[in-house]
Amino acid sequence: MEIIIVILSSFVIAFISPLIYRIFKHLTGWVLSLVPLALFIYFATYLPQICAEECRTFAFVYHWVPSFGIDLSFYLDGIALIFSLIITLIGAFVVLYGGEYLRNHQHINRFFMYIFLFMGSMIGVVLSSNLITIFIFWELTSFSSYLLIGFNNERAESRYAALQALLITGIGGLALLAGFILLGQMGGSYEITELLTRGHLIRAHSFYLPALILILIGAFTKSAQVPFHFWLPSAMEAPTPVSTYLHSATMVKAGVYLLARLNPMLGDTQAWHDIITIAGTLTMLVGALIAVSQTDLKKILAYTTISALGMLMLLVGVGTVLAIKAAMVFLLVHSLYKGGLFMVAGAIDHSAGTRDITRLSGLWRMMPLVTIAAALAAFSMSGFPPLLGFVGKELIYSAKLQAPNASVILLISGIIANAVNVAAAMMTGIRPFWGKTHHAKCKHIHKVHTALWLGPMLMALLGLIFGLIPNLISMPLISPAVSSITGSQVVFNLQTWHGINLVFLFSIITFILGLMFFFSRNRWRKISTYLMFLKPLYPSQIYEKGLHGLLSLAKWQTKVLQNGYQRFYLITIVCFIVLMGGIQLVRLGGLPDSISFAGVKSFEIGLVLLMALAALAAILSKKRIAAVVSLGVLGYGVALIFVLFGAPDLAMTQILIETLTVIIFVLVIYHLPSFKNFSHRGVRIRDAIISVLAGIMMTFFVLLSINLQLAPTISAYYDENSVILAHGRNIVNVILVDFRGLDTMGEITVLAVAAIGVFALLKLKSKDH
Amino acid sequence: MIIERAAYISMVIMTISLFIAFLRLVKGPSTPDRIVALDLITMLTLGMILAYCMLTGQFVYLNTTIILALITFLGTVAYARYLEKRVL
Amino acid sequence: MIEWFVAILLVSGAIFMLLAAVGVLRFPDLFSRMHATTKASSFGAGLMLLSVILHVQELFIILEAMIVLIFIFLTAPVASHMIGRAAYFLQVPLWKGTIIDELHDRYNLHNHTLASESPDSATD
Amino acid sequence: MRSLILRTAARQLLPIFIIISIIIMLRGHNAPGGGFIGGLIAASAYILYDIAYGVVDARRVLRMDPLYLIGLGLACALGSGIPSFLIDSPFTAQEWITFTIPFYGKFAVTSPLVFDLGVYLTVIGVLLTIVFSLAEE
Repeated sequence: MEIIIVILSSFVIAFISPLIYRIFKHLTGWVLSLVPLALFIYFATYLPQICAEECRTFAFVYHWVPSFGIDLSFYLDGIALIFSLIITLIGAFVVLYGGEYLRNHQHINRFFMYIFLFMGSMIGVVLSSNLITIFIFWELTSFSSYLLIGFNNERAESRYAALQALLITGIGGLALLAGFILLGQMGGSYEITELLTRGHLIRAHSFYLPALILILIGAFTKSAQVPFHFWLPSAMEAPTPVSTYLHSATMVKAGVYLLARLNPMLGDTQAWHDIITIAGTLTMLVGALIAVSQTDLKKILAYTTISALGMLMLLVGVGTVLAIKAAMVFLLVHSLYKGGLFMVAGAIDHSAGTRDITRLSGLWRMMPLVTIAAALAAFSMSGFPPLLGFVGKELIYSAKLQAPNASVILLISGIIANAVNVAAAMMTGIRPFWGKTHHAKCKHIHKVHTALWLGPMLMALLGLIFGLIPNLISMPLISPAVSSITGSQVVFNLQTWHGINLVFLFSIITFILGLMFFFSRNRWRKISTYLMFLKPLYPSQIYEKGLHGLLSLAKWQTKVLQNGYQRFYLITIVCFIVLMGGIQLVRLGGLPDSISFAGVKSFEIGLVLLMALAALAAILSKKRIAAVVSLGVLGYGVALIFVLFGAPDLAMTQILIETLTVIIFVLVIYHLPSFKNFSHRGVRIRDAIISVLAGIMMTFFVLLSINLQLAPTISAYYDENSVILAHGRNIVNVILVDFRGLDTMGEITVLAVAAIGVFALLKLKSKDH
Repeated sequence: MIIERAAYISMVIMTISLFIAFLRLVKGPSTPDRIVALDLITMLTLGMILAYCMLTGQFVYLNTTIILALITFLGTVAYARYLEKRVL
Repeated sequence: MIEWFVAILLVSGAIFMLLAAVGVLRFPDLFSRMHATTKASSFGAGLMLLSVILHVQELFIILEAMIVLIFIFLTAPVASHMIGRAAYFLQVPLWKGTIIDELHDRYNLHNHTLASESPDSATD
Repeated sequence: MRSLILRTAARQLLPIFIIISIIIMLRGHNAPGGGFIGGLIAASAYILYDIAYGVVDARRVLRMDPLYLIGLGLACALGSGIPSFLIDSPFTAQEWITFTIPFYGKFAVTSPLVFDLGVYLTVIGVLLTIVFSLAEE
């Protein structure tokens, strides 16, 4: 039961945070960060239960839409726990950091609201065990990321970046929904707990491939894999706390989480391994190569995040127990050091005013504590021995060594990516701090507030502690997570030092390569300028062109269809009906053979003939008033037909309406231009053909419908109980008022709106000019 | 029985006169001619409804004739007003 | 016996309608045509209504028929009067054979006001 | 320009039209008629008056702006649904409260009547709004 409270609590806090801000002003950061801390402790209490041998899980179900089998069901197991711990821990630091970082921003209360909205939806994604609920929270994360990226909305770039992120993750979300529905069809239910047992059924199903591709699109767009990666660097427009939280630690990992969660059902097929591994390696390499040539602190971190995500995807793709273990450890490590480095970058930006690493140097005198935190995080990122990063890297290399196929390529690309990691760590974590401080380059540097360095320091320390004693996290955290993904019971322990062996050799190579990358970074920047000619191929350009293309298509289509010509609308409508009706008529074998003229009386034929003549006269008349008069004759003819076929009500209404139309016509005619023939012969012939066709088609329909007995006529129903139920013998009125009262209500409202429309048009127009 | 046949005959007569009146309406040189013809057509419609009542023996249509008698004069007056206004 | 009488009334009503139609068709100018439409048709309708009244027993139906009769005789003249006025203002051509046009000098063509309306003229 | 004959006719016919329209509206449930047709007749009565006397006098005779009529009509129509709220039946299902007046026999105050009245007033309001605003043009 408490899981619902946990999820709802962050949403509730989100909506009252502006109020809390008004009370606590600058201390809100500290106060509000207690909430995620409390959630962290709450989740930590599950650690002992989760890691016990039988790995008990906790579920809560609330039936939301039973007819579709969608219910808000939540399910806490190993992987859900590790993610929620990361989310809540980093959430606490981010809220604390954000409170200080955006201290004098005028919309800071909105910041808290959006952050908690995001945290709630992120926990929702991680905990829910119904596919549709996952999708809902998934879309909520995209939504809150849109709000957060576009936080300082007065800048055009952040609005553009926010929209770009929303569109791409949105499209991914749609694909994901389609994939989930297919998956639901295959597995028979939307509940993950049930789907877990039906893995073989799903894999053999014909829908398997489309569902897989759709879900992968959803995951890849969210985790910024290669073709869809460009929204992440541009999302750096968001304030740094947002980048720390969403775009490095939690949101972008949702894709990895999803694939890990669906691994028991969809995994272990050739398609699964190939696609994910290829995408992962590609992303890893692309992210790494671009990262080297960047100059902006946050851009470097963004691209290295993309490369790290690629690495995670790759490990999930490989799918062996060792690879999953490496992925989990790396997940934790990456969140810690990347979060720390982002916060450091924020601190530098906040105090030194610039993020351009070429101009930053010798900051250690101004902010010693930040320097220590940055150094620790950087060493963890580059995989220096005592830190958890080293453990992670070792595991990754050993996992790649034992990868079933193409392990050599994986290994090489892994080494390159890690080398770039080392270089990036040097560039962001260490270079800006040592060296002489030349004041000319950066304007005055003011002291860094405690909140700004507390977050990165704690995270870096955690990295160090976990590095030194890995068993702290291996038993309670990593093994249950791995067992829930691979579906088999796995218990193992980690140690920092495996001794000198092949894997350690690779670490040294990586380290040396990294240093080379670092010292040759200027040359890399020149090389990247040469690659400019490839620009049109960049996915961001394709996105750009696609968007413009879509907009221009929409503009063109509206111009064509809505060109303001009333006659054009009529023609399109009539032609469409004639076409559709005609095809259907031909298909159903044309006219019914039995057209009997038995019951028709002579004067009825005469009347109908007269009406036809009147209609013709209305068309051919030279003067507008003559046309109106002949229309009048047509109207009275129709009224007469109503009488001849026993409908006095209708006849009365027809007569009244006929006369009132004449009255309104007369009032309006005075302003209408006289009947100059605007259209030349061709147009008139075309119109004639269309109208004749429509006429013929309509007569066919009427003839067909006479002897077509679709359903027992409803008049029988109204007949016998119009008196009993509604105490009225005049069935027409009884229907109008009682049985279908709501329709009449609608009709008179429509009438009222029409009258107000006319009134507005006439009255307001005459006033202003 | 005689009444049904009489009603039938008058219905036929009325249809013929409808055609004749329509002829005037189409031919009518000036607009007032057309309006006069329309007036006659409405009166003929009224006549036909009456004949039909006699034919079927159901006199529920008399309500329709009341409305017809009252309202058509309104149409003619509206036309007349339009013609006068146009002249000014 | 009464049935015969009702039938004759009905058919004669229809015939009068026919006469009205023929009149409208053949009369030379508008104003003579108006005679036909108003007088002949309302008389025809009157005859038919009379036949209905005679044929029917219930009181309500007779009452309704009477109302229709009254309304016809009430509204038809007003309608044709209005049309005649409008037509005269439009200077619809009179039949060449007309002997006297009494309204001629009382209606001044320029400001389209009838002598009877203008305040100064003595109401004769 | 206004013809005296039309003016007197209009003044005399107005009450007759209104009476007929109310009759038709009231007996709508059993015989041909109903709120809609009643509304049309009443509206045409006032239009006749407008043709004869002009818009200003017509509005004066109506004594109420037609827009209010629309509002009133819609309110009545909605109001007729309220009793069915109390008795928890479908929204526009009609409720019948019948009681007997000594000499008249069974007399039923019905919510369809109120609903019909709503339709009646709305139709009058709609038509008169349109015609009057056109006429004032």
